[in-house]
Amino acid sequence: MKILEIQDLCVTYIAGEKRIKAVDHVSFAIDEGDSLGIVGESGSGKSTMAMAMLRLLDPRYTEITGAANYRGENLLTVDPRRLSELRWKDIAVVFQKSMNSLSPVHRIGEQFEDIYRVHEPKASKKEIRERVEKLFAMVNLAPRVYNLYPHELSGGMLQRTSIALSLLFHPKILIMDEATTALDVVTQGQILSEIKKLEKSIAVTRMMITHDLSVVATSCQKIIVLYAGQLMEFGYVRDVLANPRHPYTEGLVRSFPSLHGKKEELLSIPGSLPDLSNPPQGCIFAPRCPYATDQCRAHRPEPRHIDDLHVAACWRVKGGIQDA
Amino acid sequence: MPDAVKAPVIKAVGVKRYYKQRGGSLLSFGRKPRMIQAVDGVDFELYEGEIFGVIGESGCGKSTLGRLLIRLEEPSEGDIYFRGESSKALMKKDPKKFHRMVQAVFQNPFDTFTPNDTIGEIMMRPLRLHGIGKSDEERRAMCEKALEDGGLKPAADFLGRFPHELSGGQLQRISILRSMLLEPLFLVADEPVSMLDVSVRAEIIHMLQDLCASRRTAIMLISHDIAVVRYVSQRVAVMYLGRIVEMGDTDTIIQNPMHPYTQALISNCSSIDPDEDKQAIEIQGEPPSPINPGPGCYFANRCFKACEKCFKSYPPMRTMKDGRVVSCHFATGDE
Amino acid sequence: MKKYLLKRIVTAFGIVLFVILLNYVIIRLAPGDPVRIMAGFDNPSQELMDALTKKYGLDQPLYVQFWRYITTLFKGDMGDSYLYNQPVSSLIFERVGASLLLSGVSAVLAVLIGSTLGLYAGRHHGKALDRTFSGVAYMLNAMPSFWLGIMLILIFASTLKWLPTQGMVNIRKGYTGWAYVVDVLQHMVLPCATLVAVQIPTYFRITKSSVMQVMAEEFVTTFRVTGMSERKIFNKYVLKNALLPIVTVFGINLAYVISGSTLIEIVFSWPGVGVLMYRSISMRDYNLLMGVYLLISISVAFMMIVVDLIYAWLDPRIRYD
Amino acid sequence: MEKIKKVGVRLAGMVRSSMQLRMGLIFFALVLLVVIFAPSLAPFDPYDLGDDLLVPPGTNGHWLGTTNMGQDVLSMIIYGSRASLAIGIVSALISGVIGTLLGAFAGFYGGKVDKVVSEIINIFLMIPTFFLILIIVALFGSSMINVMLVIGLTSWPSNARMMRVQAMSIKERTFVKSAISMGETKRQVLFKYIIPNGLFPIIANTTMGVAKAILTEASLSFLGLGDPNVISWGQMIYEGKQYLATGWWMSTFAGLFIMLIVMIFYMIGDGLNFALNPKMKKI
Repeated sequence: MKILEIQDLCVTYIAGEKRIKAVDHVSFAIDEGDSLGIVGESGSGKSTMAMAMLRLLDPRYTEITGAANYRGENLLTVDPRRLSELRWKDIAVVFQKSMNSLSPVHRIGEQFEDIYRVHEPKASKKEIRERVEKLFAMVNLAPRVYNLYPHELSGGMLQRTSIALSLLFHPKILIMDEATTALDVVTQGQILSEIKKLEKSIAVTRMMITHDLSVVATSCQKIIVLYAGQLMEFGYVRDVLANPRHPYTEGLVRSFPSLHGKKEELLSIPGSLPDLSNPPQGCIFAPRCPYATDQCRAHRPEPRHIDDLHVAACWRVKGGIQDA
Repeated sequence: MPDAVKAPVIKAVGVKRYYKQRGGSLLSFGRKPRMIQAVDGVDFELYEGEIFGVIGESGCGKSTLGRLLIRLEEPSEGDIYFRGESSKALMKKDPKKFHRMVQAVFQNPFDTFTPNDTIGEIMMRPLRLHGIGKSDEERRAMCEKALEDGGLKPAADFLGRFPHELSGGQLQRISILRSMLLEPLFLVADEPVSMLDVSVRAEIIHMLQDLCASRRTAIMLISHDIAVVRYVSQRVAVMYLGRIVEMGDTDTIIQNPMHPYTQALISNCSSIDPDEDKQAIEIQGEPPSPINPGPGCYFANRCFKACEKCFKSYPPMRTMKDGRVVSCHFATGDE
Repeated sequence: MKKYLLKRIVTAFGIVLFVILLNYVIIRLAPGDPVRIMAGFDNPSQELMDALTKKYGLDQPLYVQFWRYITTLFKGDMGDSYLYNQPVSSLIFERVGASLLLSGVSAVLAVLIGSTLGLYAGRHHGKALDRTFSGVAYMLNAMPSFWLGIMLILIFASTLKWLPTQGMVNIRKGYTGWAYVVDVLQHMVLPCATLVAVQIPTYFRITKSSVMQVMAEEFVTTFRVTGMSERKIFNKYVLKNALLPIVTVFGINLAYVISGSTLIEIVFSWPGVGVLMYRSISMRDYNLLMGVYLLISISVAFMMIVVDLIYAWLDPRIRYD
Repeated sequence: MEKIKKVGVRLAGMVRSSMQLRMGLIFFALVLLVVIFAPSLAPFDPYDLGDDLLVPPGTNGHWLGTTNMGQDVLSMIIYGSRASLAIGIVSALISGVIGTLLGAFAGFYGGKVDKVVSEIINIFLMIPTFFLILIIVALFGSSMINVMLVIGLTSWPSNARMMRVQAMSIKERTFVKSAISMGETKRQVLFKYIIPNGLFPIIANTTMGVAKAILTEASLSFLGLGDPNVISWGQMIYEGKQYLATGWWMSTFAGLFIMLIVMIFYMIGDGLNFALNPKMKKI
């Protein structure tokens, strides 16, 4: 069952006379219980997309079109009161910079209490504390964290606190924006396995926004590859990473060294990201693509289905190649 | 041992680096400052044409070690010998000569150059400093050639640009090329690709490999990304809390780590292969503070194998049959 | 905590010592005979000069001289004022009250008004009211305070004759009781208004920029996505975070409470330390001048400790070691 | 050549990005013109004691009236701009140079040097500077040179503190590390990398410093501690105070012009800060 459906989402930043297309006609859907990795390099629009869905972008400097339907309600247009209700109870977020994601001059417990009371105004202190300590236990945090200030915790502990906070109301959708990026290998490994364990006990649909393919490979079922604000490929992680159909995905996978197995030659993708305020005509990846043809440079390919789920936006996808 | 006949290019002997914990003002009372042991006794050798990887988590002292090697900081104890010459003595006698021998590539390419100088000025500066080339024209030609060889064409165009007009990958390549203009014996690369997008990392890695192969420069690659280290380095050292806990042939160590910390580190790495069903070794907590970590093995309190002995004495470095060295009471070398 | 306090006191003590040293150096370096400067006027009698030479050991080596200077000061002896023919210390203490009253009241009013306006402007950045406030603050900040005082006198006292121009009380009327209080309050309006007006811009700017900075922090976004109301976010979280820099500035201003109003006291002939100082300058009564300066320095050093303590209490990130 | 052009383009970009900076610079240019052409702009000789005593604005060609001595107020204001500007700029420069050097030294070398310098900075920031200036000027005489020197020598700590922080953070930047590993000596690093890259906030602060110095000078003059041989705005307010009831124009106009010139420097300083702050630029 579809829990979230993004339809033709466009986000344009307006900076003076410049208009930067950060997210460009992206559509996809997530089923309940899915874990979806959204992968892209810097400038791919992956974080912007999440911010747009959460309605966190300043409307004075951004223009958003399209829809983000959560169980039949468009998050982009739903009225503010309903949005407040949905926030955190239905959709929660974990940000990358957990160091700054809580107020530095208030105790952690106090902030948890206030957030809990946003949706449960009558909850008692004791009740909240019990609930929070249970969550702390789930993410391997000691109960004493409740009485500490954020600066008294290490990066790993803060990230765990943020995860505990996001689970406060058992949200239906959990968005993790580079939530493990700043952490050390061991801590990242620990947190990823904790998340996977958690998901066995609570039903949650997870969106993992990251630049790290290996994080998606270890922790997600489905993957979206974004480049320059556009959707390049979407499908099961297993299919996409083992058998990438879009040249960009292929390049990304081949430039990623692996820890085990044969040392295959690493290849980089030549060139760099196009200027998003003045994107090239045709396929956005064409200037860097080894297979680009005149058709690619002239016309933008629509995402094409390879099977029921697997989609790639490339003219080379079977059935997509038209006679030139 | 690779090429035991040859003398090592670099030999580090008992290198330590302590920091005083932030001191008070002039008016503060005479309380003893506590010492933080960033690097706590490190020995290793590096040979010509070798890439040597150093891995570990943040705070393990790998970056401090890098800074010690290029003399951004002085070791509190111990010394590093370059072709048998003491770096301490050399820095006193002829610091220019030292800097020609030892060069560095840093993590953040966007910050490696002064923002107000053109690439031309930036690249010609070291040549001028070391009196290489007779005239500015000659130096300019040298820089142009280096850029062309490094795949940055047209070179003349790049020389006139400012750093902020270039991409991270281009800047990092220029950083490497500039270092190589001095033809150093040894290059420290501290996380050279971690700030770059994945799709351009390979070109930097290849550049380092090519330089190592063609000019026989010894390279130390410091990285938290074990996969990258595996890909480029022949030998690797694993650091934990200022000490090397395991060191040897890269493939041997990654496939069959012997120190419990190395085992945990490698098993926790995410892999790009979704089918890989790995069994991560769970270790508790985070590294203890590097202030007086105690008499026993520094890893003991998190170690899944730890026994009484581990808390009492720090395990010595032992050489195993396959040539690697491990510092763990459980690695006796008899296995 | 105790250690921290002790350390701060030692620092403050060091500063006072430094000020004394500075005073001493200035006296020694100033053109003319230091004995004359210490006597307080230009043509002291031979006996007075001899007495001073003996008192401060001016015929002894320098370090002895300095030591004598310090010990005399620490006995509370700042010398005599020739102008008033009284010990400097008692002269100052007679007048501290009036200064404290004027500057204390204005400091509190300024912080209240300035930061309230700043809070509003920071929250409604770019709106018409913010722009008006900012413009006015800009102008107030650029005005010489004494000139503003003069202008207020010109308008409200000389022209409109609403308020008295000079002093703290109407001596001729000799009010007592409630009438006295009202009289003082009337005299206070203009000097107080001037002081408040020139201090507002500082608070306004600090508060506004601090609010804007805090509003851009990541944690505000966190609270927003939890569905918390903007009002709650602002009133509880933004406010406390934005408060810290205001406290610092307020503390520093409070530290200068005795001295801050000198120029204004002179404009309005308010019988405080400032006027004392002005007279000491114009009549070259150096002992008095030095005494006032020393007192101000001590009060500043002391208040700085208090500010640090309050700050450490408000901000959990600051530890006392 | 190309470099100069590009730096020029960047400076122009800064000026364009901030309206305040632009306005401030235009007004500053106007003030400079007044200062340079004071003799031809002033309708009267400001030192000339005329026959019109304390006449209101508009009388006998005295646009802004005359003083009790019969001097033309407008001419005095035009000439007074010289003193204000000279004192403001010279003392801010002294404080900027000392502050930059000491701060950069302390921040870059660290250790004992830093401890001593930062302790001095702390002490200076904790003593009431205005009174120190006042005492020194009272004891040492109130010539213009003295006033400039004293203001300059007592106001450097805020610049030094800023530069110290700059130096400490720039020292950790990669380009400094890379310069050291290239073989640059410490002195070269300090003067070629640390100071040029950390200077902009100090320039902005020094601009504000000009404004503060002008205010300080006015306050000193108001206390009767101005240079008696020089016409200054502060002195005009001081002298006009006695004639408030009969000749309001003496104090009023001088004060207005102080306010104006101070605002110009605030605008430049604020504008520079704005143009330099990347965070602000985004908004």
